[in-house]
Amino acid sequence: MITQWFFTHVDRRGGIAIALLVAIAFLVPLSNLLLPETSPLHIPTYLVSLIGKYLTYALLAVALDLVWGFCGILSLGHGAFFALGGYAMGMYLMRQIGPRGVYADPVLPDFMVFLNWKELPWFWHGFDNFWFAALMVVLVPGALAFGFGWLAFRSRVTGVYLSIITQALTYALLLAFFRNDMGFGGNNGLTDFKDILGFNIQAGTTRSMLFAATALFLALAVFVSSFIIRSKLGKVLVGVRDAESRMRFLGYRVDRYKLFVWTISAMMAGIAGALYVPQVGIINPSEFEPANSIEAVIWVAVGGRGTIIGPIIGAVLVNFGKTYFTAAFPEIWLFALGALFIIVTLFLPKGILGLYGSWKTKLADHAARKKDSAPPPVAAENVHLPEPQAAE
Amino acid sequence: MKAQDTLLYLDGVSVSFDGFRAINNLSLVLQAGEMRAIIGPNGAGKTTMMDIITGKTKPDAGDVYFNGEVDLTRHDEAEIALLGIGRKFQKPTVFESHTVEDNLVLALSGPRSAFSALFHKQSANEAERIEDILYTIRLNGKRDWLAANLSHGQKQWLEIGMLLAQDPKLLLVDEPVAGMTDAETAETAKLLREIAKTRSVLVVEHDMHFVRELDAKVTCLHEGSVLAEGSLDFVSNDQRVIEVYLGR
Amino acid sequence: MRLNRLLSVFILMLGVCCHIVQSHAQTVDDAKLRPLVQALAGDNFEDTTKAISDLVKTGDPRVSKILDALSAGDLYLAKADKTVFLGKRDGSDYAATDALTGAKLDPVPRSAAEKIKVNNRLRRDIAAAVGGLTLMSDNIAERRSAAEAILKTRDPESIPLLDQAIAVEKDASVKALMQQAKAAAVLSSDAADDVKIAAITEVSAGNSRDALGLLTPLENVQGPVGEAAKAAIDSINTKLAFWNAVQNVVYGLSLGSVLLLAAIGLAITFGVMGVINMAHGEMVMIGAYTTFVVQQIIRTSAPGLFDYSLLIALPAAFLVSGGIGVVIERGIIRFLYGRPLETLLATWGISLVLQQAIRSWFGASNVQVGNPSWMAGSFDLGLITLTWSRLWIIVFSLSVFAILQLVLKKTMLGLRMRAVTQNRRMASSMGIRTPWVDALTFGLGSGIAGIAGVALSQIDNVSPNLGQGYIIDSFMVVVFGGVGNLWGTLVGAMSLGIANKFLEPFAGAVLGKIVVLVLIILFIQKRPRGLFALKGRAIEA
Amino acid sequence: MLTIENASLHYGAAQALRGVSLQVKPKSITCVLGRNGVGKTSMLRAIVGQHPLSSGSISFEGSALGRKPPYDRARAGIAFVPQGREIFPLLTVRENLATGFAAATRGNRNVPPEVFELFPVLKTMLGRRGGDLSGGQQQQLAIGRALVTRPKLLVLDEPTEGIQPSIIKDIGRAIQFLRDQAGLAILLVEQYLDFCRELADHVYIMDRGEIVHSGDAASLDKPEVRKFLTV
Amino acid sequence: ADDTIKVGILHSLSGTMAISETTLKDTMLFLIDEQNKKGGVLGKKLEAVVVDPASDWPLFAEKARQLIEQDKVAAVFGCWTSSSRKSVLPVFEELNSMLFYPVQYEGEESSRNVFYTGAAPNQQAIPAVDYLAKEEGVERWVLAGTDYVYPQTTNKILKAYLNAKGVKDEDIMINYTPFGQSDWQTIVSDIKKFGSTGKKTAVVSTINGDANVPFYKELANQGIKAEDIPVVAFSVGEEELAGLDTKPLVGHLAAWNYFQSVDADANAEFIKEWHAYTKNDKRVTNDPMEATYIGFNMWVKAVEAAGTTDSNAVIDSIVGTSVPNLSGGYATMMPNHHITKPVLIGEVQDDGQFDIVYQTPGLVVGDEWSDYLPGSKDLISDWRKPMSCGNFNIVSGKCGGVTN
Ligand SMILES: Nc1ncnc2c1ncn2[C@@H]1O[C@H](COP(=O)(O)OP(=O)(O)OP(=O)(O)O)[C@@H](O)[C@H]1O
Ligand SMILES: Nc1ncnc2c1ncn2[C@@H]1O[C@H](COP(=O)(O)OP(=O)(O)OP(=O)(O)O)[C@@H](O)[C@H]1O
Ligand SMILES: [Mg+2]
Ligand SMILES: [Mg+2]
Repeated sequence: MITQWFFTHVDRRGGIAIALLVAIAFLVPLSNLLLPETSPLHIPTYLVSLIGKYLTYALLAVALDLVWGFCGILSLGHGAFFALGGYAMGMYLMRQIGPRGVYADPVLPDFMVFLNWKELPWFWHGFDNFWFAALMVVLVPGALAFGFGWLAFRSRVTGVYLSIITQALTYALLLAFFRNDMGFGGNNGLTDFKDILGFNIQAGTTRSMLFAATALFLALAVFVSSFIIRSKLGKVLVGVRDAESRMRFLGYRVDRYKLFVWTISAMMAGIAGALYVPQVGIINPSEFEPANSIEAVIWVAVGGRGTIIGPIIGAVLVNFGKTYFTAAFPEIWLFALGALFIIVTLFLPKGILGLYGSWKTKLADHAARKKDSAPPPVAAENVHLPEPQAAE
Repeated sequence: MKAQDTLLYLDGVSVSFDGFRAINNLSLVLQAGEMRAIIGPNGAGKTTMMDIITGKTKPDAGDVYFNGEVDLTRHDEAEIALLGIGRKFQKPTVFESHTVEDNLVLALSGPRSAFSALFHKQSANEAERIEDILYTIRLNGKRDWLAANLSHGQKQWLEIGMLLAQDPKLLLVDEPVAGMTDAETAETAKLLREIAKTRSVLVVEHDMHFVRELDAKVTCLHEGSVLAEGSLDFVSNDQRVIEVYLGR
Repeated sequence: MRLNRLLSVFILMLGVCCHIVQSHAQTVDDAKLRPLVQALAGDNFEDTTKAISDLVKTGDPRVSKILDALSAGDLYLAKADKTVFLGKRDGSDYAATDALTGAKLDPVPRSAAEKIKVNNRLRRDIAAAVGGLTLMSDNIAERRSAAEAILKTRDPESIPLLDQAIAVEKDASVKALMQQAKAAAVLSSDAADDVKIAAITEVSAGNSRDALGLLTPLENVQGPVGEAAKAAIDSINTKLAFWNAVQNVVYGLSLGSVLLLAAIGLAITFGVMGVINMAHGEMVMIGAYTTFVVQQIIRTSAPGLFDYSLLIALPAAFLVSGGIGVVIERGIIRFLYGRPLETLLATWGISLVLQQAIRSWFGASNVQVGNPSWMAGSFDLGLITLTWSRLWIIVFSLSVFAILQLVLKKTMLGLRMRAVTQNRRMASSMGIRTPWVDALTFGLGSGIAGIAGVALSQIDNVSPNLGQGYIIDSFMVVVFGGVGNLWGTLVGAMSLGIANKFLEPFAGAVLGKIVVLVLIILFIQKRPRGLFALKGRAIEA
Repeated sequence: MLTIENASLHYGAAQALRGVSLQVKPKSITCVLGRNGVGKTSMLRAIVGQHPLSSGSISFEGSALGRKPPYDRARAGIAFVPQGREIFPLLTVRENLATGFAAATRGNRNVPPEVFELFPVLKTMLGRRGGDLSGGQQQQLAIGRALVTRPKLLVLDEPTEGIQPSIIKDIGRAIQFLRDQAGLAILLVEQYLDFCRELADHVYIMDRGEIVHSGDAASLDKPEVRKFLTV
Repeated sequence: ADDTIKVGILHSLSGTMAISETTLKDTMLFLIDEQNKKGGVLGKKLEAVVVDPASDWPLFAEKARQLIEQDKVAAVFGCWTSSSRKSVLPVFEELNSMLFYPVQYEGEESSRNVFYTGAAPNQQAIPAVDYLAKEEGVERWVLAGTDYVYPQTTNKILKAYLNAKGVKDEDIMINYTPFGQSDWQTIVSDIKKFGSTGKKTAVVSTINGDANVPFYKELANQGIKAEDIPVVAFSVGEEELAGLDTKPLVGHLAAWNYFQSVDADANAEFIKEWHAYTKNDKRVTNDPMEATYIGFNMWVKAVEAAGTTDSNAVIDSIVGTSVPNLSGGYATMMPNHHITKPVLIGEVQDDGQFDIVYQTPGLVVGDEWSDYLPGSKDLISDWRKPMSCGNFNIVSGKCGGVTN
């Protein structure tokens, strides 16, 4: 029953991805915690946190692809939602420190004592409660996205105009969060976390649990995305992407549809940020940097825009590349990364997943030409913008 | 109010673009269940008139009422579509990265809210209607094709199919037979006549054979206002219509 | 600190006496003067201060030259024979002249000499002392700087001297300056009230800001002087408020023209061609580095041409950046037409590669790009100061704009560019060589970015990160103005510049910037296609 | 003038032309008819170089066109009026016409007067943006633009689509005029049978990517030919 | 392999901070090279492990973890910005490794695993202000900075300090600008206005990084001379001046603990070898390089003393270690993990160097918890046993914030 329900909403690839994610959610922590360090299957804590971080990026990429890949909204400011979720979580972790801060103030976080603040600003109240913080993790990015989207979509801001104002949004937040007066620790951000839900944040078990939570949330996100995309709503979104005004003439309130996915996507990004913070141990305004958001777009493009698992592959691959290159060729790694991006665009126009897709069609192509039969139907699972001929 | 008892009521509508008057004090009334053919020279304002009715262009002056009471100038495109006005565009616009079938699914009448779309399940009835339409527009063999890969004429058909799926009270059809063979043209005329039994239809065409086959009252627009109105024979014998439109 | 002040007063007084002596005994024996000069190379600043006052006491006209040299840091001590000489750097040597006689000496290797140290205090003292010495100089520039020096010290003791100088001064502007200086000195003396009130009138006629500085301390004085000062201050303040607004506009235009320069190339590659060109900033950066290289070559092989370095750099930067643009277009972008979003990915990659290439080649740190003399310094426009570099940049950016507008609107190339970007396939079928036009268009946009780099190198630092600093602003400007409309880019840049400058004074630079960003977001809601939106069906087609 | 031999064309896996052969003679009007989606437009795209052939060849004035890019073909004298008009939306009418100068020889960089005689509206709308014109006006502009290049061969894809009857007649007359007076060869794809019958010196009928009939205009009335044009 | 000792180098080689940090990476490679020529440490050669955290703070944490856990380095030399240090700090504490941090910073931190070889505010800002007040007779102050933690803190400390010395609020102007500010017209003209009241005015600049060049260019172009309104900066050194034509800037000041122009044998030697190593006799040296030099030598000495590279042993043995600095004296690691330094004030010269116009008579001990901030004046740090506490409150007699 449930499996049937599940498979009507998820395609084969999505199903495999979900299964894989659930599996690693259990296997990686188990291997890290139970296997002896000498075992070849042991995954060191270092890797657990690293992959955990990649997976939070992947979650951000999935969120971004939901709006960009399927609805044509190129957000150059998704990092803002990610960072806001991160800050909400960071505030909780900050409050958990309690009197163990360097100035031993029972209530005020260190940076406030140090700025000589006398009491907790109003917006810090409640964050000592995990569930409140968890709520804020989705609510704050969600509300910002809703307000922003409500304005922008209603005014029919589209295309690059929308992209640039999302960039302006994250840039403005970057500048704002840099200021000490904002009450979020200025450029140093929030750090020095001690524990989460009572568990020591640096303990191996906590790290493993955070990892598992990330993998499971990512699986959930894949499911939610699949569910949306495979529903009629998903078709409407793709329609909006291709011909927005035509959709209106069919009676669809395009702005509401956009607002819906936009907000969902921002919430997903917020969750990604919240999972990210305890795993890297710091959140600061640099997360708002426009370049970060652009990078997220690039993960999606590398993996394959408009597919559900492409963004995951892209995020993990690009970040793995970064990890590897920055250590292996610290002096010239930008050449390698830059070349990777150029090569992907030139040779894999549909991203890495597209490569797989185009193999399949090539094979089919070949078969079709041989048989010289009528053209086969084009598989609908891999939906892309039609591409006009290149020059010449 | 005069607008009452009419399906579509335009009175004194004007619109200009950068000083150019595309629609000039245009008045036009359409009764429920009526089919009307609109002809007129290129640039007479036919498409612009449809833009006004569907909310794409806001008129500078004049009244536009639907169903006798709804002031269309106060509604946006989506609301107007939901009121029951469907449109086929002059230049076929379909959703290129959807399959032919999905194009129809999207157009199919039904609730339009985001939540209902999220949890929508296709009913047997809907499936059957899509089947019918596919058959009507002769694209049942290509139901799984991406719309992008259709030829020009096939897109025209698909767009007509979408209009059918939408099941509106008033159909605005802009040049439906452009790019169709003569046989298809006849077919289309038949189809529209069929539809006009239960709905109202406003057709713009330049193909006089087709207009004749529609067997409907004809309005000829010129420079943004009505030049002549009446039966096809009446209109096509009007000297001014011959002068500006039909030619000798 | 009191001490300093007293000391300078003292020196000045000496200067005054000397001056009076001067007419009798023109020069002093070299033999007497030399040990005094030698004493300038004392062990600490106190010794040097004393040596200066001893020198000034002699009243010898050569003293002012020596002290000027000391102030400019051109006085050296030869380590070997401990003699003080006047040095100019010349390769690894100093071209040396005798400090007193000006006779040419053998060049001294750099390692064999030690600079005689001065600090700001000494420099101020010297300026004041030399001012006393040169108030009657034959050289008008020296007299002017002497008067300026007194205007700064406002020393009552110099009043008689000033009177004397004013009596014989021929040049009107210098005379006015001297009168200002005298009035200033009067205000800080304990002259009678009516004299002071006259001085207040005199002072408030001059540069208002300096006047404000002079008058503010008098504001709280009881009696007519205080009142007169208050009235003068009020009138000055009204004047200043007006000029503040003017300043905001002018500085805003200046900021706007920088934004315009940075964005205008992007208005081509992005606005006209639709390439989301993330490597635009790097084109600007390459232009700036080209300027550096040009200057470097000029410095080593033709130092006399330095003032023309920017004029040479302009075409060079256009060609270098433009050439790289053409290569990028032919090598990468051309495969991406019709996939605008993917140009983002590829150009981002290009930007990383270019940044790293420059970093590997020129190093990660800033390189030094100098201002030619006509770019340096500033001039006063009413009560505001505008630097030449800013003025030239305004002029330059407007000319670039005008030329570009001409090219796009009036030439065949411009027409073809627009045709190709609107419908590449059809343009080709009309006989337009699309590959050519594409390459030229992208090259033009990149080349213009390059010449923007030449201008920006004059006001910003030249490092591999230069471009990153402008890319966001550039996109903001192009989009705010309305994509595809050059006028929009112009007006957009200027209005953002001016808005920024009006917000900065009361919101602060940081909040001001945030407010501008928020305003952009809100503005786009009102005009979803930018300031100069194209309207009509043409857009939806 | 123009010879197509055994041409095939694919869109990815889908084959749109299957061994098409066709000839256009100088100073003549050749008309191609066929139902929707049979490959007419595809053939024209191959002629003007907008889509490569997968096999077969096309030669123009005796020399093979091979993989020549469209602009070279335009410069060689092939002008194209595409289906769907494809005018440059943001260029003014005047500028749209001026794009044709690229293919014209130096002395010919002006708009030939016939264009305005044929389509007087264009003259009144020179300053308006192409994209703002009505559908029919755009079609007229597209034909005018093609004539600016002073072609030897004019390729028209459903030029009457969306055009008012009087102008259709004008276009017909113009096409004849171009053949007779200017000596152009004309290749015309049409759905509008009467129009074809009146003008054509030679007709081809296509079905499913193949040429299924070739003959003179009168042959169009034969029932075995008619069957290719019915539903 | 066991025949080498690995040393981690964690400086950004790309991104915004590469401008400053690349030199420090080169310095470390140079120092390691020199040390190996001398036979290495504990008879083993040193091996540098270079990574690029790319000016990206979370990447700093990732790379730190990688260096310690994967590459098993004995110590890490790195970071520039406070954000990057804050981001790696938990990693070093968790994995109990050592970080040598060579840049001046805002203080208010003391970790068992971090050694702060750059200046604390009291080793830079306060002496600079004293100098201006005493030598230049400055009575009015512009505190201009980039809007982030270091300038904010430094200015807070300075304001408290100036107020305590009787400077009124109206004689202090505080101005903040965003990162990478490049348009300084308004601010420079404001400074000019502020300085035209007749009272001697100076600017204390905590403007950071890239923003300095356009700031000084604007100063020079608007004709603000050092004699009129001197600017004393805490982040402008030889490296930054390399991008500027310094002729119009002669006389402006900087406060550091080292200048390339320091007249000491150790310095001459160091510069000579540095030029030889980089094969470029134009390469300048600067204060963070000296801090790196000191930190590295202290680590070497402590390792030799402990006879092992084990963190616990080295951390215990390093306190009290003295090594020569480059200005002819000695630097000693204090129990608070900060070091002793002389404070130098230099005036910009037309050749891009600084002329030292003042030097504190003795060495100044880095003060991690500022005496001028109410929250921290009661705190001290002493990592020696038995106290072993980074934030001991002398009033309550307790060590705050101890975990595990
Ligand atoms: N946005 C606009 N800006 C300027 N002119 C416009 C605009 N929209 C329409 N027009 C002009 O308005 C007139 C009416 O155009 P419209 O498209 O309504 O004509 P039409 O009757 O549909 O013609 P056709 O039969 O050729 O399709 C035309 O002359 C057209 O050029
Ligand atoms: N870009 C494309 N990609 C894939 N298939 C295409 C593409 N364009 C056309 N086709 C297919 O090729 C076949 C021939 O199309 P073509 O446009 O040549 O038809 P046509 O004869 O011009 O029809 P119409 O009369 O409708 O214009 C059609 O079946 C169409 O679906
Ligand atoms: Mg129309
Ligand atoms: Mg066709």
